[in-house]
Amino acid sequence: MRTSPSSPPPVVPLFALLVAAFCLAAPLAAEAPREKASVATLPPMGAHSVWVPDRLTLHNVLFDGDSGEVLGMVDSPSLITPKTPLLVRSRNEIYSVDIAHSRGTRGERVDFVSVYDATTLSFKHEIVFPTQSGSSNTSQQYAELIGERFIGVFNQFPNTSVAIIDLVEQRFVEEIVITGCAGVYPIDAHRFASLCGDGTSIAIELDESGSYKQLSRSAPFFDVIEDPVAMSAGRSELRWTFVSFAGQVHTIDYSEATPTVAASWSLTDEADQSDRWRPGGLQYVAVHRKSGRLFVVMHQGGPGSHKDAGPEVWVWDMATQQRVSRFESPNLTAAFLGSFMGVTEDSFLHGVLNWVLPSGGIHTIAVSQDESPVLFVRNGMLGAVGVLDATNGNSLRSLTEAGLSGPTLRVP
Amino acid sequence: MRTSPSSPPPVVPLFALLVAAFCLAAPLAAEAPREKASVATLPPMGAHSVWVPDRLTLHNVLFDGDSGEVLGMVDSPSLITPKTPLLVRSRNEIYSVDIAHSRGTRGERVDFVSVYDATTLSFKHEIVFPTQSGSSNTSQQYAELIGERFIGVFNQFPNTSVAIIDLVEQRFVEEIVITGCAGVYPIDAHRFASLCGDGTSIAIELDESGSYKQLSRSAPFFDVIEDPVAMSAGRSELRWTFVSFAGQVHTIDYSEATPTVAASWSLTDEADQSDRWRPGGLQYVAVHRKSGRLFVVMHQGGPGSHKDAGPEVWVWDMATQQRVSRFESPNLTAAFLGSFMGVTEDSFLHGVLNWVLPSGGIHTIAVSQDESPVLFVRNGMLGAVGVLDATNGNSLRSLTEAGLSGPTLRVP
Amino acid sequence: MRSLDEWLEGRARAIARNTSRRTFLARLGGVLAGGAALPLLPVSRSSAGTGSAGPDSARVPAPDETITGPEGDPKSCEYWRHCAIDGSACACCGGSSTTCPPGTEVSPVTWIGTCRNPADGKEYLISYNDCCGKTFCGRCLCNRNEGERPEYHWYRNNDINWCAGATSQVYNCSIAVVIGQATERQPEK
Amino acid sequence: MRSLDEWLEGRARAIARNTSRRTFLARLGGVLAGGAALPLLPVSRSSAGTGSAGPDSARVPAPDETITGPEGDPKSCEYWRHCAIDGSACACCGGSSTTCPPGTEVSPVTWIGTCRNPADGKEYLISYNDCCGKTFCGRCLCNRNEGERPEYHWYRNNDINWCAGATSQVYNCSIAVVIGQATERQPEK
Repeated sequence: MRTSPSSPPPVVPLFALLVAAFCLAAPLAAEAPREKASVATLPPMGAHSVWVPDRLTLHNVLFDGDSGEVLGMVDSPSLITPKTPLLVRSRNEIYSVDIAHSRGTRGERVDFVSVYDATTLSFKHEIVFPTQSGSSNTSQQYAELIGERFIGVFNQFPNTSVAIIDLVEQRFVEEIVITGCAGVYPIDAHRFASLCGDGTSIAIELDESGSYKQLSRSAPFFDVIEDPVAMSAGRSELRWTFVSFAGQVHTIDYSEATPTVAASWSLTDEADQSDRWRPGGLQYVAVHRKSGRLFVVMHQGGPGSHKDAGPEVWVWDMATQQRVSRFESPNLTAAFLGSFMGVTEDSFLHGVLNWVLPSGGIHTIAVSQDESPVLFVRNGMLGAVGVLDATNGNSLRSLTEAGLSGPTLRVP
Repeated sequence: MRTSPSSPPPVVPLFALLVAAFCLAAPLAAEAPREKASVATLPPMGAHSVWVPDRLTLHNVLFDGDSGEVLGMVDSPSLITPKTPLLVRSRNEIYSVDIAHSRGTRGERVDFVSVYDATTLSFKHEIVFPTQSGSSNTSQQYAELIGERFIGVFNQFPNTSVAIIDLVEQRFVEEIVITGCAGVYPIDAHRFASLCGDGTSIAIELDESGSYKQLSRSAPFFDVIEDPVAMSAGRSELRWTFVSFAGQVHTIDYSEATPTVAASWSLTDEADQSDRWRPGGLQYVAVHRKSGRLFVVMHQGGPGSHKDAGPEVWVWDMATQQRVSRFESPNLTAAFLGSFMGVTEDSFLHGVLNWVLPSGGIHTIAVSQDESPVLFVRNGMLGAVGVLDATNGNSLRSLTEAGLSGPTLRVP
Repeated sequence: MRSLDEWLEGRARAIARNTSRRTFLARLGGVLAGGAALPLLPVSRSSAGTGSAGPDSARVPAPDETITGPEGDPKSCEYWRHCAIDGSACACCGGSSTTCPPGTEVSPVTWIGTCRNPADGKEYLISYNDCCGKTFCGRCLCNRNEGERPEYHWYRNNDINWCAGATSQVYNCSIAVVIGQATERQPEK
Repeated sequence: MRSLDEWLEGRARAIARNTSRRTFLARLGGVLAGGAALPLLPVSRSSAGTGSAGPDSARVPAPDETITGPEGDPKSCEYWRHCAIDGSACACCGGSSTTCPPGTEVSPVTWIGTCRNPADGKEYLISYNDCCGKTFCGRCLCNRNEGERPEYHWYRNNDINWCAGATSQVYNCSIAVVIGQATERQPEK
């Protein structure tokens, strides 16, 4: 480093100007302690919080679904879709499964879990692991907690596998190859399931240290050519409910050593089918555990429409297999554009926007698990998330300026 | 790594299905050599090419202004605004001054020049340097070629300085502190200028190896409090033309040892001033060297409006100091939204869009240096660039889907 | 003003439809078409190289490309070869329907679709290679999900970033290379 | 339908106005207000810490915050303290007008503006601290350029990423802390 030999520019005269300009007045009547810049902390995580990932900014924004306010953010570097953060309340930690390159989009790739304090959102440490986590558009069940101690990360290359990360020991445990299967569907503290191309589901059990112990496989319950089930699925205790492209519901019970398959049932009756109603979207299945309600985004389409947004969310009682409600999509286009225009949600103008602008429909839903649940709904290409009363579908509010693009949502 | 002991999923039956489905037919009449995937190379860089940076994707897109087509892209990792690539024809290399962190937006920061082959756009090597390059919104004159051998990189912390990178020796040479001054305005193979807070411009000379040799300073020519000049400026050989917020033109000649100041003149006459016309935008000054034409984005405003977009570009003959044209901004809002709607530019619908949608105006311009120059114009928040005939202001075409946001443009 | 309404509606439809255009491509290794051994793993390392297998000198049935309108335009999502594309069409990114943009790398593994050429009425096998190593092109986003399947049926899944099989795993855009003629359509609907 | 026209026009105006809202903040070190030595360099390393200097116990004239409408709303660009803000208002990002969002760091150097409180009619010195260390918040983008100056007059420039003076140089959002009362307006127009 070399200093130029020129005389320094005349900063002191400028300082004199500044002093003149910014001259502090003598104290007046109203006084208070001098304000001090500080850093906020998170309130206790409410039941109606939701993580909203954004592909362009590569972070997840934590919204309070009741107030509509942003509570905080977690950076989520990724190749395509940021994975949503995972919360473990007992350790008060948040985990983000990330991917970075040493030179932005070039250079050496590194896969790691970033660990954050769940109150301060400060970075604590990272756990680098040697496998390459899957990177896709929809990213359903790509990185999930297995109990409170482990994270399972779905890898696609050079083979489909699940990397086990021990969050307590802060180490990579091992890679479990699951050729022909995909996804991490947590079951309990030491087990997770996957969906397989032969129409079965496997359950993999880990030992105490997180290493592979054993595997069991269900009977085949779907046909991958004729009517496959989506990766998006709903969990209720030790059961996972999968929904097929054509609307068939398959519930698998993992409470026994071998996964058992319940009789399937159809989301749609003949009238629905003649109107071409079928499920579809990106993360389009959700389950409210206590009430046994199943929520599915529905649209009118046919083969190949399974990623189309839907204008409605239908609700079933899984016990009776009866549809109990049909919720209409709020106008997320209006919410998105309205926020850019500075139009408040209770204004007349917003009402007109709602009426004029066609709704883009819903790709993605997530439901809170409390006694008064809310249903979060988003369109993958719009930076606005709708909040519905999950008991009656009433639109409560919108979470606006929620990024630009993203296929997922997660209720912590 | 551990392989699960389960039997592999039934891939072979699926293979049989695939063979049945994808069965190749016997050769028919029309035959041709089997197509082969390959990688394109760039055509010779035309006079009407332009680099369009995007803040969200963090790359620069190279457009052909004549065809409107994309020719290629260079990744440009950065903190805020990607710096535009620098071309050296004699070595057929493109340089990008980049910033990356080891963990996306976290971890160790590294500053480096990425070197690309100008025909294949393949990465060749990088030159890491120890200073931290400036990172700002407008980024005017933040990283520039000094002759063909050196790049000067403007740094802001912990002091304003210019880092000299030797592109031939592929090494960082040294950091030259320029306290109170800003920007890299290339003069010749071994000199660059900066603008200073005392209203002067300094010229810094490097020795053969790129190290600091000497400095000279102009007389003061502007008042930073009353009417400062913008960082955006136009170059014509050994002269730089600076434009003040209120529209005063200051041309500095660096051909002698000490920079000399020409008499200033005003862009606006009394009628313009009473209509409150003044320059403004982001990169709002450009010069066509051979014709001596000065292009400035103009709007109607007052103090504090110097970053507002303008509805017009005005053109002056710098020799006579007379205004020769006023160009109207094309409707970049229509170009931007039209491309998303799939509306072609020569269609009736596009005409209606042009008529219905209000134009967002221009923040940024760049002019080609050939005999039939084009003027590129952009709004910093719209992913569309207008191409005008720089001789008469006629709108020739739009470069569409050009990212989402960026304050600069560069003609290679 | 009525037209404006229509555009807005069109735009909203486009938003609804295009979302999965942002999904990312996944295809069966081109090696299959060349009759090489079945890759038991998603990535057959032996398939590294450009997507279309077989000797360069091989002559194959050639499609008729004299098509007017979007079905004949490699920059259009309606281009006939794009019946199963998912991502940015490289013709809009500095490449063409068969060439990756300058400075990118052709992914060694691909998914294969079967598209009907409207000019000669025949079905062709299309290899959708990803171009990798530069960040997301973002132009001409296209997607169709006919026959698309979830990740457990990996060689029919178009969400996966197939650049994961390339040297650099950063996705830029996708090309659509004709590798032969098909006698029937794929079984997946 | 007339209203739609107006919205579109309003949106276009917003586009024109908001572009420089994406410019990034630059302020004079808060140290100045505390009467400490003039920093000869853009970053006074001695000023590290939170933006408002002086002992915590100091009592200063307090502005009247009982203001209705946007001028009283820290989430609004029209908030009275935002007369010289440039970037995302932290109140929309998990912070407030005086607190950075969880997990970020307060930039040690700031630029100071002079804003008039509409309730008590007095001018207050505002320290605009950047919050750093998480990627761009992107919400509630605000900007005003009155008195703003190019980079050679660095302590009046709002394009610079002032997080460059912090541990992490990644910009998240900006806060607006009252540090005192001013007797007159800044000289720059």
